[in-house]
Amino acid sequence: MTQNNVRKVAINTNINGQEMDILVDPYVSLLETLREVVGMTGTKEGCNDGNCGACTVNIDGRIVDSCLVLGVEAEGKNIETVEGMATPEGLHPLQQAFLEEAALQCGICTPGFLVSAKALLDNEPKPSEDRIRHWLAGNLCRCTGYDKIVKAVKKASD
Amino acid sequence: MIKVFLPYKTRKIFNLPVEVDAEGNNLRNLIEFLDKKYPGLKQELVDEDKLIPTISAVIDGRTTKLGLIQKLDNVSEIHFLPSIAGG
Amino acid sequence: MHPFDYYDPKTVDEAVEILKKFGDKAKCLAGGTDVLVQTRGERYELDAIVDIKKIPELTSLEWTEDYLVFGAATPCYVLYEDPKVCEAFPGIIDSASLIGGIQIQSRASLGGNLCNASPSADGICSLIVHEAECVIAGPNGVREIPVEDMCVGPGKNALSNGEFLVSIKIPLKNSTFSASYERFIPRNEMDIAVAAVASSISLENGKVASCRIALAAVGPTPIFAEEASKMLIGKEPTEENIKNASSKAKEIATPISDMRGTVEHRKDLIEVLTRRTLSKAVERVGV
Amino acid sequence: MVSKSKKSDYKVIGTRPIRHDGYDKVTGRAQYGADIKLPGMIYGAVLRSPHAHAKIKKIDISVAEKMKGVFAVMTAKDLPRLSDKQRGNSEESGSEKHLSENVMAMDKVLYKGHVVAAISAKDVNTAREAVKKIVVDYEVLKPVINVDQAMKKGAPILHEDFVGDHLGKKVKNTNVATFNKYTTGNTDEGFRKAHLIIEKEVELQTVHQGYIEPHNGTAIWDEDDRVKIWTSTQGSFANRDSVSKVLNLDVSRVKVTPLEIGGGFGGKIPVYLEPIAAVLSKKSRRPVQLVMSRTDVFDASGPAPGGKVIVKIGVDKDGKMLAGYADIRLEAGGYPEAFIEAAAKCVFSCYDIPAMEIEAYDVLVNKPSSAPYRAPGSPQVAFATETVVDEICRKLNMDLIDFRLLNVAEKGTRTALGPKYRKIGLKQVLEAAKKSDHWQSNLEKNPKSGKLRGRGIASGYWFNIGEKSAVNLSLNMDGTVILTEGSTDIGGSRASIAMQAAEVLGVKAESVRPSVVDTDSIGHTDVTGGSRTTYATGYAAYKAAHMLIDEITNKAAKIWDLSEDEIIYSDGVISSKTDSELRMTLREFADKNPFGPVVSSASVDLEEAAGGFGTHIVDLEIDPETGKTDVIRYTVLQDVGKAIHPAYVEGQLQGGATQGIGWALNEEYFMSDQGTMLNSSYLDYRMPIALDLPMIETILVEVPSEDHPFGVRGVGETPICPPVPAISNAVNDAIGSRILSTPIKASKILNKLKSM
Repeated sequence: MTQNNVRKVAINTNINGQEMDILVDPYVSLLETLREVVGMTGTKEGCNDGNCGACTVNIDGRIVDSCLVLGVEAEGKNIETVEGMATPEGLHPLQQAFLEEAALQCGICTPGFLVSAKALLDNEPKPSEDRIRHWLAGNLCRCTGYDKIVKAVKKASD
Repeated sequence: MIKVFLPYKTRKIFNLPVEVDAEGNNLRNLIEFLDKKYPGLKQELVDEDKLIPTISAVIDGRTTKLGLIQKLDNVSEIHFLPSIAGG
Repeated sequence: MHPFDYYDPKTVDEAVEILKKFGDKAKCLAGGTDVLVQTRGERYELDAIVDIKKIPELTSLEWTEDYLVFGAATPCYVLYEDPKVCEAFPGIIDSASLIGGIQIQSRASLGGNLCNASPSADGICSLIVHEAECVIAGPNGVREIPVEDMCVGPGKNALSNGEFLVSIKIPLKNSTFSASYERFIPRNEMDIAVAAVASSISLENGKVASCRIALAAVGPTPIFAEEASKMLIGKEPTEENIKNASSKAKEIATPISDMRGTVEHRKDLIEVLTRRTLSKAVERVGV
Repeated sequence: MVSKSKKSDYKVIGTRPIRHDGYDKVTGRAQYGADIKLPGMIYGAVLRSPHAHAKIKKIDISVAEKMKGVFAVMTAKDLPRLSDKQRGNSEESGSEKHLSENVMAMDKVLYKGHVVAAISAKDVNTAREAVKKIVVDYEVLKPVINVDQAMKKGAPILHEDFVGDHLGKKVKNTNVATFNKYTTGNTDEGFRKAHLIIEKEVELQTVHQGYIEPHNGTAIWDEDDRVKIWTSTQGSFANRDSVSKVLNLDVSRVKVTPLEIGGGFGGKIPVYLEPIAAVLSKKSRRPVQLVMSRTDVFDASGPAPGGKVIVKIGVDKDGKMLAGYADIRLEAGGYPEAFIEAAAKCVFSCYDIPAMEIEAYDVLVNKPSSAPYRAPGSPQVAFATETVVDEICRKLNMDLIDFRLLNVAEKGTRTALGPKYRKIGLKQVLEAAKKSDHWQSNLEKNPKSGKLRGRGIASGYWFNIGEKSAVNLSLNMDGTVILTEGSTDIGGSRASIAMQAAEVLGVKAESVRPSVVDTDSIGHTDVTGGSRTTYATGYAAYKAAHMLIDEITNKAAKIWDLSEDEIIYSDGVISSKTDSELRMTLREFADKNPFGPVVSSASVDLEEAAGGFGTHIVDLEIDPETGKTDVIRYTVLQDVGKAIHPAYVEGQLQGGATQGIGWALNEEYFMSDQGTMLNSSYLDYRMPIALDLPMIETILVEVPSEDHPFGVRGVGETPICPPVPAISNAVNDAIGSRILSTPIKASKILNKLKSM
């Protein structure tokens, strides 16, 4: 079976509150769909096998590694990425806290951490340090040693 | 007189002690001085009238950026070392 | 990666049809946490991915008179966020709550874990010690097999052409039963078990009425350590007896040395983890 | 130009403003290397060698090039053959030939993952599928994967044509690229007089920098033979230099636009994909983008050298060090450069030793060509030295800090390579460590849990390089200032550089707007590496700000028709010495000024600065039944000179310590005998996750550097040096036995416990 026998699939999905119809190859990941088809590059690829969390997005209230989801699975789903966190009123409290606490250095893992942390605070407004570390275990950061990230999430929860 | 510390391998080739004395108002002349004293030593340090790229000259604890034209007024010691990078 | 098409059947029969048509050129997609990585890694060349999550049975969870029945594609979080399941099967929850991180648990399922048949799978040993059963649909209808018969080799399961795992049945137990699962990993999350053990136990007037011990990452498949389990039956769950069963489990383990651990370390770990999980199970029964 | 101002005088320096580039980075707008999409862009993929050591006999591209969707196929034949000429730039040493062959193998592959060919196609998947259709005929050779194998008599030779330098002797058919020696004083006499001599050998496995962003490169080769590169690099000028060398073009024909960089730690100094993207672009006549997979990053991008280090130290009965000897053997990978000079410079750097002898070997092995990783060479030797020091203290029954203070290196101490230290702050760091809450606290060695606990301490050092930087400033009509610079920003350097200009100008940090520009838009600026950026580019910003003030004074004088020396500029206000009526804010001035734009431009080429010393204290807990180790408390102390933005300085210390903890406990290249890394994924490489760590306490000791107007020292690299020995010493404290090979993993600890 060669490439051209596989046809693109039309899907209807909602990304950061915006409904859209897109055409995707059935074999590409949601990560690639977001970055290459939709053109939203805020979601990052670090490993493409579910071990770094840089591509974390929120689907219908649950965080997932978008590299382990097919683009076609986005059909009928509500997807939130880092691009959807800030509002016309300003940054999300987590984004503000990350800036104030210097919780990012190179910043490549930051979108994933923000999307993960938002899901935590949506479910548990006042998480303990251990709970924060547990929840963020699926997100790798190589620059900060996590210290300031944990502090920022705590700050945003206060 | 200026105390000059040459790389181990250079010392070995010319069978020199850790320190040798030399003089010169700039680095080029100092190396010429050494080359007269120890013929052939110059080519261990200089290439195409420049310090060999992998060699740096540390003058009283400070690495010179000027190379051979570096003036040597009341200098007490010079070290010729391999230049080193970082991450 | 070889390009493949996407199918999302709405019924079991539809799924069986597609799987039969493509044979080994098709794979089921539940959470995708293994199958997509393996496909990209060219472990197989697929023409079709069959997303089974849109089949109602595959994600439903129900309590019958004798069983907890949940769909093979039920994500881990559904289990550990269900108070009734946590109450009834803490051993299952031990597994469901430590597969990958939160992102993985949103997608990964015990059914997928089972079909993937990895020797180090975190979910399989717990299912074994709960005497869980697999409900399999295929061209010749539905059949059931015990969980311990599902894995036939590293990455090889007992499903034949056109078959797929529909649901998992866990027999209900009374309060004298409990179980526990513990693994050893160098980090504290996001890791593959170097060695792991699940133990279940039921007590009747102070003596062990039933016991099952299963070992992971110390053989080509998860191992039901039957001999070790038997050693405790009819005896009191004393430290001594538990110790003996644990050293038996260590004997049964046949690990290899690889990047994740050595034979010696894995055998040592099996003994320790068997002791810990048995004690934990007894503690959970609470007598 | 050293300013006399004291800490208290600073208005901007030492504060914690929000970094200027922060908003883009928390909203997902910041563009990293793989985020750039050019009109008509196509994608590339490379074919990598499955063998660690092999001759390339034939490459057949006939099937691949005919595939649907494929634009171009490239092999090393498409690259110019380069000479053995050594490259001048100390940041990227080695020969031009090796630089090119590491990008794409010519006749021989020297490590698994070595690039042999590349393809451009309409999309990534098509390119990757097409690459599989390239047929390469290899003559597979036996690999050597560690220093012992490589140095053994009759070992397979990586480079038949290469001539090694062994103490000045030219040697052929050797895997030892360089053997060098450094001596000061009389070590024989020192050891002869010694009351106690301790010698230890440590072994380290290869580790990776582990940056989350994979390498990438995007290029357009224009019809007028100008090459434009977009990439994530630690140095846009170093990148331009390397690309132009590999393509044999004048530097002026290459323009590198640095995009945001997702971590580097030294590993994003070398070029890998950029020249390939350029050649594919030329052949495809379209922009081409290549991105590595995570496995490619592990298999084929610069790891930090593994190797073996022996350290021997002799002390008198009072514990005063008399002599030190070191034997350093580090893996260069497929091409020379294992940072042995740096290792030699660091091995005894914390101590004042009258006699030292160091032998260092730069050893070629069939692993990816090693790249700098945060203080390259220093963590490896610190492991050996700080183990010996710990052992001496236990033998002499001396306090671990008092002993270090007794032998501490200070201003004037002669270093192993010869020159004497200028002003350094290790003594102050050790004194602070002694007073620290962590060191004062006592550790419950045997808690009820049955776990074993231990405490360890170790010191480490990294010098900080100077080199070239340029900064341009221009005053906006609203009184704010635009700052353009060439240092790519990996961890907040835009802020630390802008803050130095703001301090001089007496304006808020926010009033100076920094941006990192391309190589056509700023003077040569060396890499963001060697702990130089805040030091050197910050120095350039300091100079440029002073020049801007001169411009302002000059123009203000004209406005008021006064002479320049009658003008006072202070805290963003311009006034007259004589006439108190004459006074205007920077904003008013910028608005009034009729004498043309106010701009300044400064550059520096700085010498190496006196470096930074750090001491780390760690408490850990070991499960005696499984060997599992958990770090339960960690404190980093370091002389940071002057912390410009303390939050990001703390971040460097915490991040470096965490990488060191990973290096110590779990990280390693787990190699097969055939030279394949078996754990080339994040899952099995096992970098620390959030749940593996406690909060990392930091204590910033500020001993201002004499080489910078604000006293800045490099801070980025030192913190990765102490963790491995600190943890190894703590393990010894907990179980009463040393494990002298990394990683110090559970199985090794359990073996020790069982054998005791």
